[in-house]
Amino acid sequence: MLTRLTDKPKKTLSKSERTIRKEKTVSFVVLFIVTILWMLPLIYMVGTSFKSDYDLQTNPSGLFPSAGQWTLAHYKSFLSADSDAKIFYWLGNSLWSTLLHVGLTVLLDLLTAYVLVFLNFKGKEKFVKLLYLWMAVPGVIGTAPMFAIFAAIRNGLEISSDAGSYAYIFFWIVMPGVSGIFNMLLMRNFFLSIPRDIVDSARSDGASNFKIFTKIIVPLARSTIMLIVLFTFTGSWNSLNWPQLIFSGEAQKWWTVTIGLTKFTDSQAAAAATGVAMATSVFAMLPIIIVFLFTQSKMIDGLASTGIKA
Amino acid sequence: MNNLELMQREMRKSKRRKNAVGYALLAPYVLIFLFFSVIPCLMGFVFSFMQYNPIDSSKNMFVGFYNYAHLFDFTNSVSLKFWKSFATMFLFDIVMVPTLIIIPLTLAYLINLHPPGYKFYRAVIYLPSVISVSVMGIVFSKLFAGDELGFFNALFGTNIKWLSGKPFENDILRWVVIFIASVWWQTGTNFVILSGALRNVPKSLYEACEMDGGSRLQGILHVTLPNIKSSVGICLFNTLIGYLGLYGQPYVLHAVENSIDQEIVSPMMFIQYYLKNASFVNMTGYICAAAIVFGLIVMVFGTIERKVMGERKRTDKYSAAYKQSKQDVEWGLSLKGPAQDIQSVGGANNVNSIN
Amino acid sequence: MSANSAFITLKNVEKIYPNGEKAVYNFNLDIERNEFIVIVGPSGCGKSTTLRMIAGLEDISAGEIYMEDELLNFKPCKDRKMAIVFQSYALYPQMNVFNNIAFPLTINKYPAPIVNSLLSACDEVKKLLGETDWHTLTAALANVMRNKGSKDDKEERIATIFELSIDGAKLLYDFCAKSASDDQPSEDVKGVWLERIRINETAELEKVAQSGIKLNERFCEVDDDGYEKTQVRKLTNYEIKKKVYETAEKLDLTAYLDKLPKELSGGQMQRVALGRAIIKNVPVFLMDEPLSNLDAKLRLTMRSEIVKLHNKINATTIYVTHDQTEAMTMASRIVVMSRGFIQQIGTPEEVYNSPSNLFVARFIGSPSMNLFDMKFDRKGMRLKHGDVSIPMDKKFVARYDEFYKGKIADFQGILENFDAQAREKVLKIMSATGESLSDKKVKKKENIFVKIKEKLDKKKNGADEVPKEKLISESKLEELKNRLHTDGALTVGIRPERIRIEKVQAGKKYNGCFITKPTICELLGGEYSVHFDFCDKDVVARFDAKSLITTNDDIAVSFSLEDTYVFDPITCDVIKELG
Amino acid sequence: MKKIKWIALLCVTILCLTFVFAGCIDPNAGNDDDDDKVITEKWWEDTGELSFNSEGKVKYSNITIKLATVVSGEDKDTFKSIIDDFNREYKGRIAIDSEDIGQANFESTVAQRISTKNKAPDLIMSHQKGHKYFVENKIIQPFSKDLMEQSKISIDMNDYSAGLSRYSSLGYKDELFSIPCDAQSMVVFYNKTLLEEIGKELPTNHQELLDVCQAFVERKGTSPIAWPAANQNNHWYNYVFTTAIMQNGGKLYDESTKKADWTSEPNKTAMTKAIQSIRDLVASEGVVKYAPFNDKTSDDSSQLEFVDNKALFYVYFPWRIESLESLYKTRNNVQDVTDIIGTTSVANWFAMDSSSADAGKIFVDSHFFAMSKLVTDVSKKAAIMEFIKWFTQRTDVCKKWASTGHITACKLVGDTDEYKNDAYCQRYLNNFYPDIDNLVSMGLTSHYNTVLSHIKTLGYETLSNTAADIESKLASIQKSFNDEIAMNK
Repeated sequence: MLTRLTDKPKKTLSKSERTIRKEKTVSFVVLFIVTILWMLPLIYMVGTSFKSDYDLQTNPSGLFPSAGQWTLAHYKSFLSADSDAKIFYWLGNSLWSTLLHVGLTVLLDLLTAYVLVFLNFKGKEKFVKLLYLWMAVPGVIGTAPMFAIFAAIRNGLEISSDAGSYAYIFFWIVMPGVSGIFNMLLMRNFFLSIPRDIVDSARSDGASNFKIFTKIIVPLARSTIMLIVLFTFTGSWNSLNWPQLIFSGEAQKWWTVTIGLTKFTDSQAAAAATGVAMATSVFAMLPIIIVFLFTQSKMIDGLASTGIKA
Repeated sequence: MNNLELMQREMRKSKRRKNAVGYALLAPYVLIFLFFSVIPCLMGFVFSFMQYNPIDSSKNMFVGFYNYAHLFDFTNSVSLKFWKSFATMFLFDIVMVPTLIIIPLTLAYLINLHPPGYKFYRAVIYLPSVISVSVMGIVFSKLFAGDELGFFNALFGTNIKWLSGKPFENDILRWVVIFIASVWWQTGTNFVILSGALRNVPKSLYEACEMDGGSRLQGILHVTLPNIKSSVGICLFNTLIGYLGLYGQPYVLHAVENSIDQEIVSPMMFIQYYLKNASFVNMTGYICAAAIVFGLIVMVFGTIERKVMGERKRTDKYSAAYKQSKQDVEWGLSLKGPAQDIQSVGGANNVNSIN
Repeated sequence: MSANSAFITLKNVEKIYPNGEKAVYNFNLDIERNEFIVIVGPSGCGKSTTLRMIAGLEDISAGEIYMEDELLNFKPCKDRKMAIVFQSYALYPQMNVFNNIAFPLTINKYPAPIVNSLLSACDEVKKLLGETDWHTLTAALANVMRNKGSKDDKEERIATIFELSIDGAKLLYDFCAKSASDDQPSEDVKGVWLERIRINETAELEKVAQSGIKLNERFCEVDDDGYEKTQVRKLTNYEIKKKVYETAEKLDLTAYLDKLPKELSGGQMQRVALGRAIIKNVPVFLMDEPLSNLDAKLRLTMRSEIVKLHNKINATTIYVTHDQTEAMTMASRIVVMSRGFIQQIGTPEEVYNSPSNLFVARFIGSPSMNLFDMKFDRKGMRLKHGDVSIPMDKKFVARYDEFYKGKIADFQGILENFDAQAREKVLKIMSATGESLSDKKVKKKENIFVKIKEKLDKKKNGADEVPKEKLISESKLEELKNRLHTDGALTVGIRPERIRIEKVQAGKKYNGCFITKPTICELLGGEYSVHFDFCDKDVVARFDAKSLITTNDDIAVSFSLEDTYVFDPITCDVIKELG
Repeated sequence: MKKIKWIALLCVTILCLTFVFAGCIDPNAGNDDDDDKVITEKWWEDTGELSFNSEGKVKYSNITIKLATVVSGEDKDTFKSIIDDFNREYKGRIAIDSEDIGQANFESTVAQRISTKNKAPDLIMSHQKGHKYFVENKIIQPFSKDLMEQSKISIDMNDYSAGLSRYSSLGYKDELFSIPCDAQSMVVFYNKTLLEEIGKELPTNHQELLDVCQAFVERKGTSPIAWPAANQNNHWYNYVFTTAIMQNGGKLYDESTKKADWTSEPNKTAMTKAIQSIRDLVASEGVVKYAPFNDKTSDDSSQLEFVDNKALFYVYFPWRIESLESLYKTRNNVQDVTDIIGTTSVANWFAMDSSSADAGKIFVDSHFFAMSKLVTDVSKKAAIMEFIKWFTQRTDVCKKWASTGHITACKLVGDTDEYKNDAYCQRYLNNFYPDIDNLVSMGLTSHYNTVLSHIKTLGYETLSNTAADIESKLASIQKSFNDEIAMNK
């Protein structure tokens, strides 16, 4: 227990402290510049979304609209009911499909990894070997036939109601990504690193598989879950080519945000729609940014807490 | 039936029950895995040997290696488009994938020095990876717009046609824009993982290395890098597979000025262009063949990456070499004969004589 | 630079952490060569900090550290020619045992004489051909050449068999390879080899003569006045291999050279850490609680191993531990520390038999010394507690008065000009007494009025509130003053093995003994450790296990005055030592 | 041994699954290119039977027909009002539920919907270019002869313009698959006052057009022709460039092989002449300031050129007329524009030798009706034919539809005086399309996508830099065209 002095001795920096101080200033400067660069596009986007059309032509290089040119015209234009940018539907579709996708993936990975590590049954090793082999096979090979199966089953089911085909389409958007092998093996490697005696002692106390799973394993796997959430979220939110195939004939209000916004980047997009494009993208980005602000510190610390082993 | 058989049957039944539980819990994953990745891939393989028309099934027929022959016949301009799209993608990936490991690693190293306000920097650097690819497309196509309405053109008064240029000829500027946009967009994910890994390296290892005489650089080389190798492996695998299937960025940041329909600059775009367009419905077999070939190439890269980053089998046999040298010393002594026993034990090259 | 004869000297070294806490207070220590210094103390007493300051891992806030009259303060730790063994071993997880041990050698450059390799090789081979019988030589060479293995392996094997340097082995290998055509080289081939050696030598000598480099008899370049020139170079693989094998032999790790740290047991990992320290061949070893992670049995063996190793490579070791038995068994000198202050420096016997204060007495020895309070009856010249009384002699009374007069003088000195040094003196005393600043209630005649007045004064003139240490030293001074004339309580200590116990037989009369019943009897195998209540404190004594003893036997306790110590409870310093 | 058994099992399941999805394999190696094929077995069917009312006409009881139309531009409202008229007229008997699908992926959406029976339309009204694709993939069914006799609703192709009705058989011998309903292409608006100012007459051939443009440039200094932006959308290539090719006697692709033969002789000179004709206009910078390719033009900016009296001619779609006139009135605050804005067609503009028969040709895209194969109920089929007859052969309906620039394809209506001297037709339609028999469409190829995208590439390569060697461009693009066709057979 160190005794505290009332008056602080004169601060003499030793050599190593001086080097640490120097490193801190260098990293501060570099990171400051990087942060400014990283913020620039976002500020530009938000700024331009408020510029009036006139201001868009005359002061393109200003991050923010010049005085008096602030207008909500662009926001009003796409928020009005009849405008063809159905932003609310897109947001809704994207949000719930991504959350479902992430939830299912995490749940499935946890369950399968738990089974592959803590339960033993015939053929387990063979299955794991097959997974490792199959991991190298990229999904692109299956796109065309999957599209054919999608069309054929839809033909077979002859879904009449809108809701039915909506559910069918989103079943086919979410499901293919759920069985990602990479995430599952990541989780399995983490489970292998958990000392077996924790589980054995719990089992000896009479805990059922389910209780072991929920009470012991899941809390431990927090950092790997965070990692899988990180990968699956960006993956499913930004998926472009598979949904494009499936949505080719569907009504616009069923699209996801990523597909919807490509309307503004297509070659046919009118050049003058900068304001509306910016406003829609700001609006589309808003909910995610809010969710991000709350979770990011927890997410990043969670990731770092127990480290990851591939 | 004495209790031995009873006990065996009991054991068999319990084993069967255990297996049942295992299979039951594994069933959902296996079903989804089979139905959504194994069967489509194998069907893709089969279709590549057929001329397949999803809409009018009466047209399907087996054509053997016809599709592959077409694919590998370089005079055919459609296949030529496929192979040219490989060239640009490889060129871009060779530059992109290493950058997306080095930049996040340096930023992670700097963040771990905890300069004042590092929490804010960390959040901002990670922020873009949450944004969707089309938003990134809209912003960067306006930032780098060709006419003087583009932000950078207006700012610097230049009139550089950033996003124009015909593919494969003079669109180097466009790839520069895609490079900048991708770095801005994807550093966040790897950055977060690598900074976590850096923080987990035990501090006592650095001190041990310093005590052993290692300089700061050797510290990084022998302590930091080996310890974060597994995390770097994860990031590298993900980035590599992501960028081999390059589709999002070039699609969103396509050449606006003189857009030509057939803007195919990566294999994924080639496959997507012909799949999406119903009028090419008879080419499905050919497209499956192209997808198979592209898949194989990606697999080759994937396995190479796993081999390079995976655990290398340890081959050096020091204890065996030690035993060998022990025997040699005895042998040498026996050769010299008993006379010089004492003298040779001392030995000319004694350990301490060197310093 | 003061010429001090000791190998390592620490001159009032202090350590202040960036948040202002002072961890080590003027640490002075002179360490001779080949000493085994053990710094021992409870956790958080600054012992590890001191070690890390010597190692260079922590910055020295004040004071100097010299090694062979060379100031170490600003030297980076890699130039301090010291090796450290961490509590957590700090082995590199990705390297196998061989590389872990060889790591210091691979990354450092070592001074070595500049040897003219060709000439020395020729000379060695010539000597070898001369000494050994030709046939056995060629048989052995043929044998080595036959088995598979890379060129380097074969050269290394030749070097180990015939004890040549690697260059000599290379030359011999070339000769064998050239004349490999006839597997059993005949007699005249020896002549051919000698002839070839001669040609090489003459050619080399001419070159040396032209270049004007002077060589001594061992073919090392020599400067004008005959001293061998040295160059700093990396060790060759062969040299590293030899050294690592040697070290592994000492620690018998030879069977685990290919294993990764995670595949080793605690003891093996500990030995690898030791190996990595030894291989650097540095004069000073620093060990930071290396044994605390091992199980009890292994700890015993490793303790003797380390001491044997220390003596074999006659190094100087500074060893930090919180386990006083390790200190007693291993140390040539022990430094006992508490809260950053050195309590006592001395050989194990000194520290055990004549502890400088209550803290050292209580800390050293297991089971620890029995301590109980007794009132000092000046008139009756005896220590009294209830019905027990210990007669004291006149010498003790004189010693008592002289002790307290000295203490009073000290405290008056402190209180005169209450500066930083004085405050640290008070802290030092408190580190021995175990009191802490925060919960010390200063006993002052204060009633409600005094308190209010005090508060008023403080608010009025805003005088800086009086430092607590000053208040404490004032109160202690008063206690010491009235100790002179009134009889206060003293703390009496006695080592358990110095207490004699006998079982009470019916007939026998025990005068001068204290009859009581033991509360617990612990059998330690060869002897009992008997606990009983004495002056309402629990006292432990030894009892030979030959005869049985249980808690309902009566025992007669007696001990002689020479075996007792007397401590002053206020400053916890020792008043009377043994004898 | 167990492992091999396991793998074999897996392969067998995969093979049979692919067969199930691939349907039965009958290698009908028949080459679908010759144009008078005969339908061997029908892929549609008829159910139910007709019931007749007192006058012997078919009696319909509230049949709803799902119509998928490509009309989604500025002419969407007029089309909606026509459908409402029909629903009002046939209340309780037939109801049309129309849905418009964007032009970009109309064909793939409809094909996918009908093949997967999900929200499949009964009646399709789309551009002629996609219909051959529909019949190739067995998406549509013909209007059978015996159904016409039974229902006494006869639609005879002779009543329709020769140029368009020749496509109705879609290559199947005397079958009626798709019925032409109208035609539209790029038309020309010109500024009468400006024309008088430079003292010139309306150009009737290529040379006159060049002289008018030259004179205009000398007098005014601004670009005489305002084109739509070629880098924004494909309209310029799909209509103006193709018309130039047609007018010079070129053929986009060979009728029988469906491949492009731009390098063999008769077609090669035609293609070169077509490219040359446009280069005359575009190359000499002065004549046409806003070449369609530079990145500044957009549909709006070229319209502004004309409205601000900077351009003499404005080439755009006919349904732009109302907004063009109202914009002109506001910009030049003029009440009546009838004697300011004149209309003419691109006929004879690009033909190098104006004497040839093809000089007057105009490449059009015309709307055709076709019936989905899923329709089985005979009375519903009859109702569909009733609607088609009503839409294409009722003069008042055709007049209303003509007001958005779609000239009727039916001669019965076209020749009547009522249609001819209707105010709108009088002023515009007859000038836009002087002779409906001269209207040429995409024709019978299911690879319309390949044709259009390669014509666009050809246009861009040869016209964006006017120094490019035409012959080598023709050869290279033709090769890519034919390779893609070969792949897609």
